[in-house]
Amino acid sequence: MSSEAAPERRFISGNEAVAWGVRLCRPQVIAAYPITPQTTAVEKLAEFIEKHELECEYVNVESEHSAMAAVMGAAMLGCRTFTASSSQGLLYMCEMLHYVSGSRFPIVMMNANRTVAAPWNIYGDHRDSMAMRDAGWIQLYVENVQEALDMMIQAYKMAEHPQVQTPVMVCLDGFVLTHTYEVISIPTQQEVDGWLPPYSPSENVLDLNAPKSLCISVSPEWQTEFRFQQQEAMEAAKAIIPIVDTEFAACFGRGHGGLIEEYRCDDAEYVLVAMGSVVGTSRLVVDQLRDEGLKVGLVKVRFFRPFPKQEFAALAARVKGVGVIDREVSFGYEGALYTEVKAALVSGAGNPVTINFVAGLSGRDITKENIATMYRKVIASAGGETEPEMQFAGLRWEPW
Amino acid sequence: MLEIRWHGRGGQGGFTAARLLGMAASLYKNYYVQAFPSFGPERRGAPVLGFTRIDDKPIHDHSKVYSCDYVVVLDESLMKVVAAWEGLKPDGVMLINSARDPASFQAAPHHRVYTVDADGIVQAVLKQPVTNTAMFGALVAVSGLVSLEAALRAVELTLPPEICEPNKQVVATTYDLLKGQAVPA
Amino acid sequence: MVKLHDLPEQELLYGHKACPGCAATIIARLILKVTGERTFLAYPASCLSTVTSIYPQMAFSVPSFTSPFAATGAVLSGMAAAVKAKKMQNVTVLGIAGDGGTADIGLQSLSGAVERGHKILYVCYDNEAYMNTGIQRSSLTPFGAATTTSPAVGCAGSIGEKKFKKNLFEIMMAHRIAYCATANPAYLPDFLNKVEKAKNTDGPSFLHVFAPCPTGWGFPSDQTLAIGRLAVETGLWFLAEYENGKARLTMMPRQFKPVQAYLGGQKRFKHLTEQEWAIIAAQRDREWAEMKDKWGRPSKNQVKG
Amino acid sequence: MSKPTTVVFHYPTDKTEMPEGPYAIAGVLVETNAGWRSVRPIIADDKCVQCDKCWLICPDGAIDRIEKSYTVDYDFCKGCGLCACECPTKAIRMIGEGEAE
Repeated sequence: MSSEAAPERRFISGNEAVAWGVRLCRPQVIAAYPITPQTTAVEKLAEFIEKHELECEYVNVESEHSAMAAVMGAAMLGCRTFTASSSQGLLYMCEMLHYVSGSRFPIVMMNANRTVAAPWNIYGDHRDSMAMRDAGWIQLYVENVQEALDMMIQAYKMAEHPQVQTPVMVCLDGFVLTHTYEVISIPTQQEVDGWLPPYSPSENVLDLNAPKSLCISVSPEWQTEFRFQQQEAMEAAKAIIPIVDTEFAACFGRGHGGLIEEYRCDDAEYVLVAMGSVVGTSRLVVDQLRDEGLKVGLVKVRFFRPFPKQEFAALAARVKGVGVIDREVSFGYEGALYTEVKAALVSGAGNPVTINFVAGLSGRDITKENIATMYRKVIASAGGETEPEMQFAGLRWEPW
Repeated sequence: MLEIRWHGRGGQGGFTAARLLGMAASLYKNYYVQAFPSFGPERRGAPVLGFTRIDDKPIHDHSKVYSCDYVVVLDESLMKVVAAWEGLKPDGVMLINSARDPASFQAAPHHRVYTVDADGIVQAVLKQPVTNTAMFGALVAVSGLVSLEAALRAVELTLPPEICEPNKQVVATTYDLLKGQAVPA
Repeated sequence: MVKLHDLPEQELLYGHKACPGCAATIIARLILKVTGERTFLAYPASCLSTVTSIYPQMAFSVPSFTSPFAATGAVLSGMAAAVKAKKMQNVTVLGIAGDGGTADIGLQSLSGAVERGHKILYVCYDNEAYMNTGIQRSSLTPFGAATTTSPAVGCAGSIGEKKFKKNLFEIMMAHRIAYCATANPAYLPDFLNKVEKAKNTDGPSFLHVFAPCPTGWGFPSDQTLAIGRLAVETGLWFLAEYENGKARLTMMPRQFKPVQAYLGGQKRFKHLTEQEWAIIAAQRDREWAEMKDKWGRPSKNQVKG
Repeated sequence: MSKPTTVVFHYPTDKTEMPEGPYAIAGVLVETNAGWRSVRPIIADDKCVQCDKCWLICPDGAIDRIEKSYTVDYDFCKGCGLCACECPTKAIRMIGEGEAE
C-alpha cells in the first residue's frame, strides 16, 4: 500500500500516525514498555520492524524507567531513538527524563496524555505531562491526527538542531487522539529523507576513536554553567520552532504554527486558551459565537515548554478577558497552564480579566456547551460581573 | 456533519464497521471523516459503541457524539439492554440486525426504522456470527452516503486479505436487500 | 586463558580519587586491561563514578558514562542495541556497578537486560554496603556486619545486619544467563580468566566480584587482598562459574579456616561473639553442603585448596 | 607504559568554550594524588623477581612496568601499602614521607 511516488491519504488512528511519523524518521533504536493508551503506537512500530519495513532495533524493556534508559544508552552511541509512554509510566520515567535532558540527548518521545492514579482511571487529561513540566524537555501538544504525524517529524528536526540538543515530548490526548481515526496525508519516505537528514550527533557522543566521558559529575563550581546551557537551548528553541514549521510547510504543504496558534484573534476581545484536542472543538464554538456577534477568539498553546511568554505579553494589550482551560490542577493553587498564562500576561501592557476553567479531567468530555459557557463567563467577568477566578467546569451538582 | 453510532458487543467488530464507513466516505467524495470507539478496555461480549463522523469540511470536533443521524445495532439483544434510541435525531434512521418487522420496534413517529436479518446472512456466508460488514452494507444502502463500490473498496483496505472476499459478498448482499427499501435522505 | 604477564601496559583507569587500597578500583582497572580500548563503559552512581569522573578530571580513558542508579542494565541494553544497529564489531559493552546498584535498586533493570539476551558484560563489585553514601546496609551486606543503618549499638541482640546476604549468582543462573561467575581479586588468574570468558561470551555475562573495602569494613589499606583470601579460605566467599547451563565450583578449600580468622580482622564484625561466629559457620556449612550437592566437585584441572 | 599524564586544563572562560552538554575528554587529569600519602613504597631491585604482582594489584596503577623493571609513579601512589604487603619476596618496603625527603 505504501507508495514512494506521492503522499498517501490514509484513514488511521492517532497512535498509528505517530508510528508512521516515527517510521519515516528512520530511528535506529526503539525501546518501550506497554501502557494504555500508548500501546498501539509502539505495537505498530514493532510490526513495521518485524516486516522489515523499518530497519531498527526494538528493545522490549521491563519498565518505563528502563525504556528511557535504553534509548539513552543508544543515543549515547549516536543513534536516533524513540520511546513512548503515558500516565503512571511517564511518572515512572521521571528520573530518566531529567537525566536525558541534562545529558543533552535529542531523544523524541510520544506521551499519550492520561490522568494519574489515584483514583485509577485510564482516560485522558494533562496531569501526567504537566507533572513533568520541569524535566527539561520541549513539550508540545497536538490537536488532531495529522498534526500528530507531522510533529513527530518536526520533533526530530528541533531536538537535533545544533543550538537545541534537547529532547522533545509530543503529547497526544489519550483515546480522543490516540484512538481516533482521521483521514490524513502521509508523506513519502523520499520527501522525509530529503527534509530530515540522518542524525549526525554532536561531540556529545561515545566514540571509540575520541573517547569521552558523558553525563559526568559536575561540582557546584560548574553545575550552574551547564544549567545555563539548558536554559539557553530552550530560549534558542523558541526561535527555531517556528522556522522548522515554516520549512516543513514549504516542503509538505501544511504547517501548524509556532509556539501558539491564534484563531480569530485579530479583533477578539475575549479569548480562551487551550491545549490539545479541545482546541478543535473550541474552534467550532468560536465560529458559533462570532455568528452571534461576539468578538471571541482562541489561542492554541502548542508548546508548553519553551513557554510562549512574549506571545501572551503581546495578547494582554489587545483583549479584555482571557479564559484558560486546564486539563489538570495543581492542588492548592490552580491549573498549571493558567498560572503560566497569567504570569505571561502580566509581563505585557493591558490588564485583561482572567478565569481558570478546570475541565476535561480523566476523560470527562468538554462539550461545545461547556466551552460556550466559558466564553460567556469571561465576557461577563470583563463586564464587571463577579466570577470565581478558578472554577471546576461541570461539577455534577453545579450544572453549567 | 453526519454522526453515526454503532452498537455492538465486544468482539463483534462494531468499531471496524465505524471505520469501514469512514474509509468508504473518505474514498467516495474525499469527505472528511472521523471514527472512534467507546474508549476503554474492551471486554468480549460487553456492550460497546463505535462512532463515525462524516463532513464535507474538516472535522475539528473532538467532543463526544451526543446526537445521531443514524444508529446501527449489530445485535438485536442489545435493544433491551442499551439506550439505542438515545440521541437519535427526530428524522434519524435506526437500523437493526433482526429478522423481525421494523414495525415491531417502538419508535418515535419521525424515526425511520429498518431491519435486516444479518445473522442469517453471515451464517450462510461467513459461517460465524460477525455482523459488522453485513450491517455496514445495509447502512450504505439505506443511507446512500457512499457508493457500493466505495464500500467494497473500504473492505479491501481495512480487513485482512484472507477474509476480504466473503465479507465483500456479505456487504453486497445486505446492500441489495435494502437498496429497494431506502428512502432518499 | 589470560597470561598475566601479557596484559597490556596501557592504563585505562588512572588518576582516580578512590580511598587507598580500594578493591573496586583494582577490579575495574584489571577488567579494562582485558576488555581493552574498544570498550563502552557504563557505571552507575557509586564510589566508582564519584572517584573517576568529576569535571574535568576523567580517570577512565575508554568512552564511559555515568548511568542512572537504577538502570545500568537498561543503559547497557540500549548501548548493545546501538552497537547492533550500527553494525560495530569487536566491542565490549561493559557495566560496572556496586552491590546496591546491582542487587537492590538495579536488579529489575539487570534482570531485564539479561533476560533479553543482549551481548553485555555486567560486573558487580560487591563491597557489601552502600559505601559511597556512608556505609549503609544493602541486600548483600553479610550477617553480623555493622553498617550505619544496621548498627551494632552494644545492647542485647544488636549484632549488626541480621540477615544473610542473598545469592546473586543463583539469581543470575535462574535467568539461564550465557555466562556468570563469582570472583575475587585475591585470586588473580581465576578472576581474569573469568573476565576473559565473559568478554568472549556471545550474550549476556555477569561477574560477581568480591571487593573488600578498607574504609567501610575497617581494616588497614594494605590488607585488601589478604582479607579477600581469608574470605575464601574461611568459606565465606565461594568461587564458581556457570556456563552452558551448568554451574561448578572453580575452587574448593579442603578445609575451612575458622570464621573468626576472617571476621576478627575487620571493625564491622568486632562486636560479634562466639555465639554469632557459630551461627555464621553453621550457615557457611549448610550453604557449602548445598553447593557441593547441586554443583558437584570442581573438575580436576581446578585449584584445590 | 601508556597512561594519562596531568595537563594544564583550560577552563571555559566564556559560554562559547563550554562543552555542549556535561561531557569531558576521557583520560584528562588536572591534578595528582601525591598529597594523599604519608608513606611511600620503595622497591629493592635486587630482591625483585619480576613477578608482576605489584604492577597488577596496585589499585591506582601507580607502578610502571617498563621492560622488566618497576618504578613507582609517586604522583599517583596513595601509599596504601598493598604492593609491599603482597610482594612475595618482600622487595617493597614502606617508608615515611619524612624519611624519603
